[in-house]
Amino acid sequence: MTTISESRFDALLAADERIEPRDEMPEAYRATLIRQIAQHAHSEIIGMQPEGNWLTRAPSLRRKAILLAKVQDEAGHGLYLYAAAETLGVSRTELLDALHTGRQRYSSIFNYPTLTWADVGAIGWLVDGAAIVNQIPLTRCSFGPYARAMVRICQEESFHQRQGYESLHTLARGTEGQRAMAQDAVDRWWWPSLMMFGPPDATSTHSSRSTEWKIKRHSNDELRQRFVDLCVPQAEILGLTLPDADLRWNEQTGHYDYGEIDWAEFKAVLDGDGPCNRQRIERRTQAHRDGQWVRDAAAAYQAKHGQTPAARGTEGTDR
Amino acid sequence: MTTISESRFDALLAADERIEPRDEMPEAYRATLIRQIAQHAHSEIIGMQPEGNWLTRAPSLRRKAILLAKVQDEAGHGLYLYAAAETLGVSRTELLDALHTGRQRYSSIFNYPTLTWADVGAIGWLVDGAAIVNQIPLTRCSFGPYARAMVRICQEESFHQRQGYESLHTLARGTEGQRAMAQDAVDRWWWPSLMMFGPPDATSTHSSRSTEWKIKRHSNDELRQRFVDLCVPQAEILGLTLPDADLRWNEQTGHYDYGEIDWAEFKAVLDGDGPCNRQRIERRTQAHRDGQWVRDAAAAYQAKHGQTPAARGTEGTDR
Amino acid sequence: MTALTKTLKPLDGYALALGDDALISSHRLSEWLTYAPDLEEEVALANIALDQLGQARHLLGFAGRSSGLSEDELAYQRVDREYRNSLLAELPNGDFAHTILRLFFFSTYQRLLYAGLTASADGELAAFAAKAAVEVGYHHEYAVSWTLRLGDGTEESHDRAAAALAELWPYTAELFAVDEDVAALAAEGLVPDPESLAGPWSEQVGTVLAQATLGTAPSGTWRPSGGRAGLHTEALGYLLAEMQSVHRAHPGATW
Amino acid sequence: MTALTKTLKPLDGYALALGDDALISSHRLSEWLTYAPDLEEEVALANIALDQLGQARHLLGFAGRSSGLSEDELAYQRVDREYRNSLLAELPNGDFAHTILRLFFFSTYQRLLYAGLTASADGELAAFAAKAAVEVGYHHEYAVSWTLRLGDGTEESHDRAAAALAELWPYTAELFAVDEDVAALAAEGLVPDPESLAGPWSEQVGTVLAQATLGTAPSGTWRPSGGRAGLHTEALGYLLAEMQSVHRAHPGATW
Repeated sequence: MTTISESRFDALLAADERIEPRDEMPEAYRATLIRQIAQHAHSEIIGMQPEGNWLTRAPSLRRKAILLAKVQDEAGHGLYLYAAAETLGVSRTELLDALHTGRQRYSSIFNYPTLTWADVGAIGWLVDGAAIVNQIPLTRCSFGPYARAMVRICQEESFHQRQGYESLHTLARGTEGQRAMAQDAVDRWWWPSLMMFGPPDATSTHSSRSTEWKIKRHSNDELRQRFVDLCVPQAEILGLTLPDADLRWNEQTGHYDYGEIDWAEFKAVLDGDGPCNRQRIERRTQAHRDGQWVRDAAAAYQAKHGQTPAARGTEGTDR
Repeated sequence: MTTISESRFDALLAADERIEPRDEMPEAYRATLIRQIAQHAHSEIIGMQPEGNWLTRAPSLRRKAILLAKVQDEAGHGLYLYAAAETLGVSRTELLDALHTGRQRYSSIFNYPTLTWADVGAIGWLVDGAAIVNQIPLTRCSFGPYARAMVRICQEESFHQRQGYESLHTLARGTEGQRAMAQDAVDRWWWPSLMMFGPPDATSTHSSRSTEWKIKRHSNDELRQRFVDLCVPQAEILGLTLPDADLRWNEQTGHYDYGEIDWAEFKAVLDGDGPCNRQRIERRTQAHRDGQWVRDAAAAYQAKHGQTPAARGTEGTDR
Repeated sequence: MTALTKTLKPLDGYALALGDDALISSHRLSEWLTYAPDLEEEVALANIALDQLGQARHLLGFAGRSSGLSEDELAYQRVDREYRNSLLAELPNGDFAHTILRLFFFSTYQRLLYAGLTASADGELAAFAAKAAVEVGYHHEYAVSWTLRLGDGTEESHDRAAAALAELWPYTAELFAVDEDVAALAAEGLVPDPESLAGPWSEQVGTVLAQATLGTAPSGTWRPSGGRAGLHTEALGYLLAEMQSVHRAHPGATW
Repeated sequence: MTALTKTLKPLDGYALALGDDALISSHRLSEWLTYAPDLEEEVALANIALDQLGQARHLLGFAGRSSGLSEDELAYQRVDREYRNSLLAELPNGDFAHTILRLFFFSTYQRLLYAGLTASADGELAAFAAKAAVEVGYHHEYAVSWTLRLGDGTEESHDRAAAALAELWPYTAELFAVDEDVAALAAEGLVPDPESLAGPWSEQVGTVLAQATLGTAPSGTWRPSGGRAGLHTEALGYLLAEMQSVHRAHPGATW
């Protein structure tokens, strides 16, 4: 597998066709995709924690059901994405190990704590909103399994984003306490959401090759601008303020200008010094350790009986 | 130690003098006292659980402080009583082991759950009230260390009883919800409190010899009647109903008649089938197991350095 | 003790008890999220929690309708003495074996119960039960499949499953207890007689336990109950304190 | 976010932060009751929790007086974004070593703080501090004596103490942080300058850690903070949900 028919790979790329797992591909392309898909999968499962933090405290049964379905979807997204990565010749076990030992990352946004119920709405609106802006171009990514996973994920995330927005809207029009909670959540989540698009184009690594390979189709700053332009009018409808004194419409560019992002904070959180980095990984690795005997039991049963006892049974109710 | 100068023991008893640990005493007297003091000590430490259940949820800081001080006092009572038992030649470790393995008992009342905040008040009023009626005669018990421990314990318990009564009084005069909570608590704790005096005289074991030895000075039914007579007028002041349709003043006897006690329930709880028997012992043994490494560390330090590192330091603030 | 539910009609009270079972069960399952032993289990437990929550919403809605009480008033404004769930549902989560054995007992019961309820003289309850029976059928399959794997897996998993069995078994008797109201409803053909479910339940449970090498059901005289009458374990108060905290911190708010 | 405390005067806000430290610290200690490793520790931990609660009541009373807020309004009607305690105080209890190391760090800090506060230009705070300093002196002795025994006890206790040290150390920096309000109060001689406590604290802590064979203080860039500004860990919300549950379930009641 050392000689690669790069001409076919290049031809597929040039024709905007999908690369499939059976196709030969440059090792660097494979490695880049594994890293990106794994990071994306890790983000889904670590991302369950900040929102899951409010599952037992959701203030109405309807909101509780919505949140539970959302957190479940995130676990499901994790499953698709690990499966997509596995088509590239790595196992979920290896990838989880890379997460647990810090060799692979997850999105830095999940290293902020969820301090009030309104954070669930703000995450839905801003964090899912940013994720969608980031991910919609990935539905046209050159690697087939990833692109297809992104189609389903983007659909579900749009749904989550609308639910978050609607929840925040209810809070913003609610009691004084609810309104204050909503504004506070937006104040805390706005800047980290902008950081989700990654470092400014001038300093971004990986991007140029990813662009050639049609994994990445827009620059960080382009996507960030798109997100800001989408959010400003939405914030106006919510009646909430975005915490940026420099945010204003620019007639010339046809975009909203925004203030300077605190890249030092971004770097600190990325490097492990965010408020919850330790907590998130500790929780994840603890769950994994605590679950070892369960996974061992399943394997032992399978070895004895040559099969799992029955269909899992829950697939029929998966929605 | 097989020959005992029983004449001196009998003389002390007859003169209503105190037997002290250095005095010779019949083995059966010693065994009876060990059993009784240990059961009493166990009751203090198991009794911390039902009330401790509300420490983190006390609805005002003043009530929280009162409850915290009370639970601390119970731990303190446990300490005195184990110390009193140790004067008879057993160790606290042996006694705790007897508790943990079910060879010794604690008061059955603590096998009922505390379901609302009002239970804290009801326990103070009724359970401490019953304990005091039971224990005041023990301040004149023939065994010195036990009698002296009971003096201090009865003083503190009177204080707890008044606080419980006052808390219940506040609830009974409070909002509709508070009043309902108070009545419900009294409804649930009344009968178990009557059971605290033990089986009816007709069926009671141990009593006659304990009476000869001046450990026990009144019969179960006598003390129970005294308790009922105390409680009825207090309940009237509270404006709460005692859950007994047969409760009425008897002109002839000069006491309150009361209904039949469910001795089957008493027996079931005593035999281990109360609502919380398993939970109480499991909690206790778990704390003991979890604390093993701490006690080991203290012992290892002591062995290395020949002393504990400093005065415990908290004795100065003990109140 | 705010007595929101004192005046409920018997059928509404019955629906409330079933709804509380589902709500509290959903809560305990949802506590597993981000702690499950594998990603498939995260999805499955969330799914079951969601089904149970859906059933709870339906049943609480049914229970409160004629008294003008909303599902949220019933869920968030009752104290534990007004909750009617069985004690089995509220016990704190132990390890995964504990959760699986509880789900196994509970879903076996719910499957029989809902199957019986499809014959209710109350058309709405019957229709609800038909849908819910399908859902709990999946929960049951899931629980059985894990009961087998844990019981007949490793020595550790066997021991943990056996410990969970011993701990939880006493609480199962309460599921089949009959009070006056329920007896009257059963006589009217509105609800299945709980006692009639006990036999099939024991048989089905026994078969799986045997296959899972977990032996026969434990014996013992301790069969705690009280949940249906609002006499709970000390665990429920903490659960409700957490569940109701945001709702109660904002009186009168809509969400 | 009900903003009970937004308009507090700086000295009241300062007292509130200290009071919140004491209240939350008391809460965590009180969680130990019936779980402590020995009866003596039950008594001691309860005693310290009671002292801390007493300090909290005094400080919350002081903080709310000029705004007409009672200690209970401040304790039970604020949400976590309005709580000003340091993050160190709110971290969930781990094992006994975790509790001892936290108490050791915290009581060393409180002892220095209250000693400094006895010189306050505010006579009432100075008098309070004189009494509180004696109490926390005892807490400090207790914590030191156990830090030594755990650090220099068995291999297991040493490892547990070392793990607690590593986990808790980052949170200690926040205790010495200065914001604008505190700087102004310090300049007026009303409160000690927090930064001035850092040196003595490090020295005292370092001596004990060395004696306890726990080595020197860990290094590392992560020094979380935010508690004084109401930016807490996710743990505080659960603590308050539990603490406030009965109070909030009965609006307007007196106890």
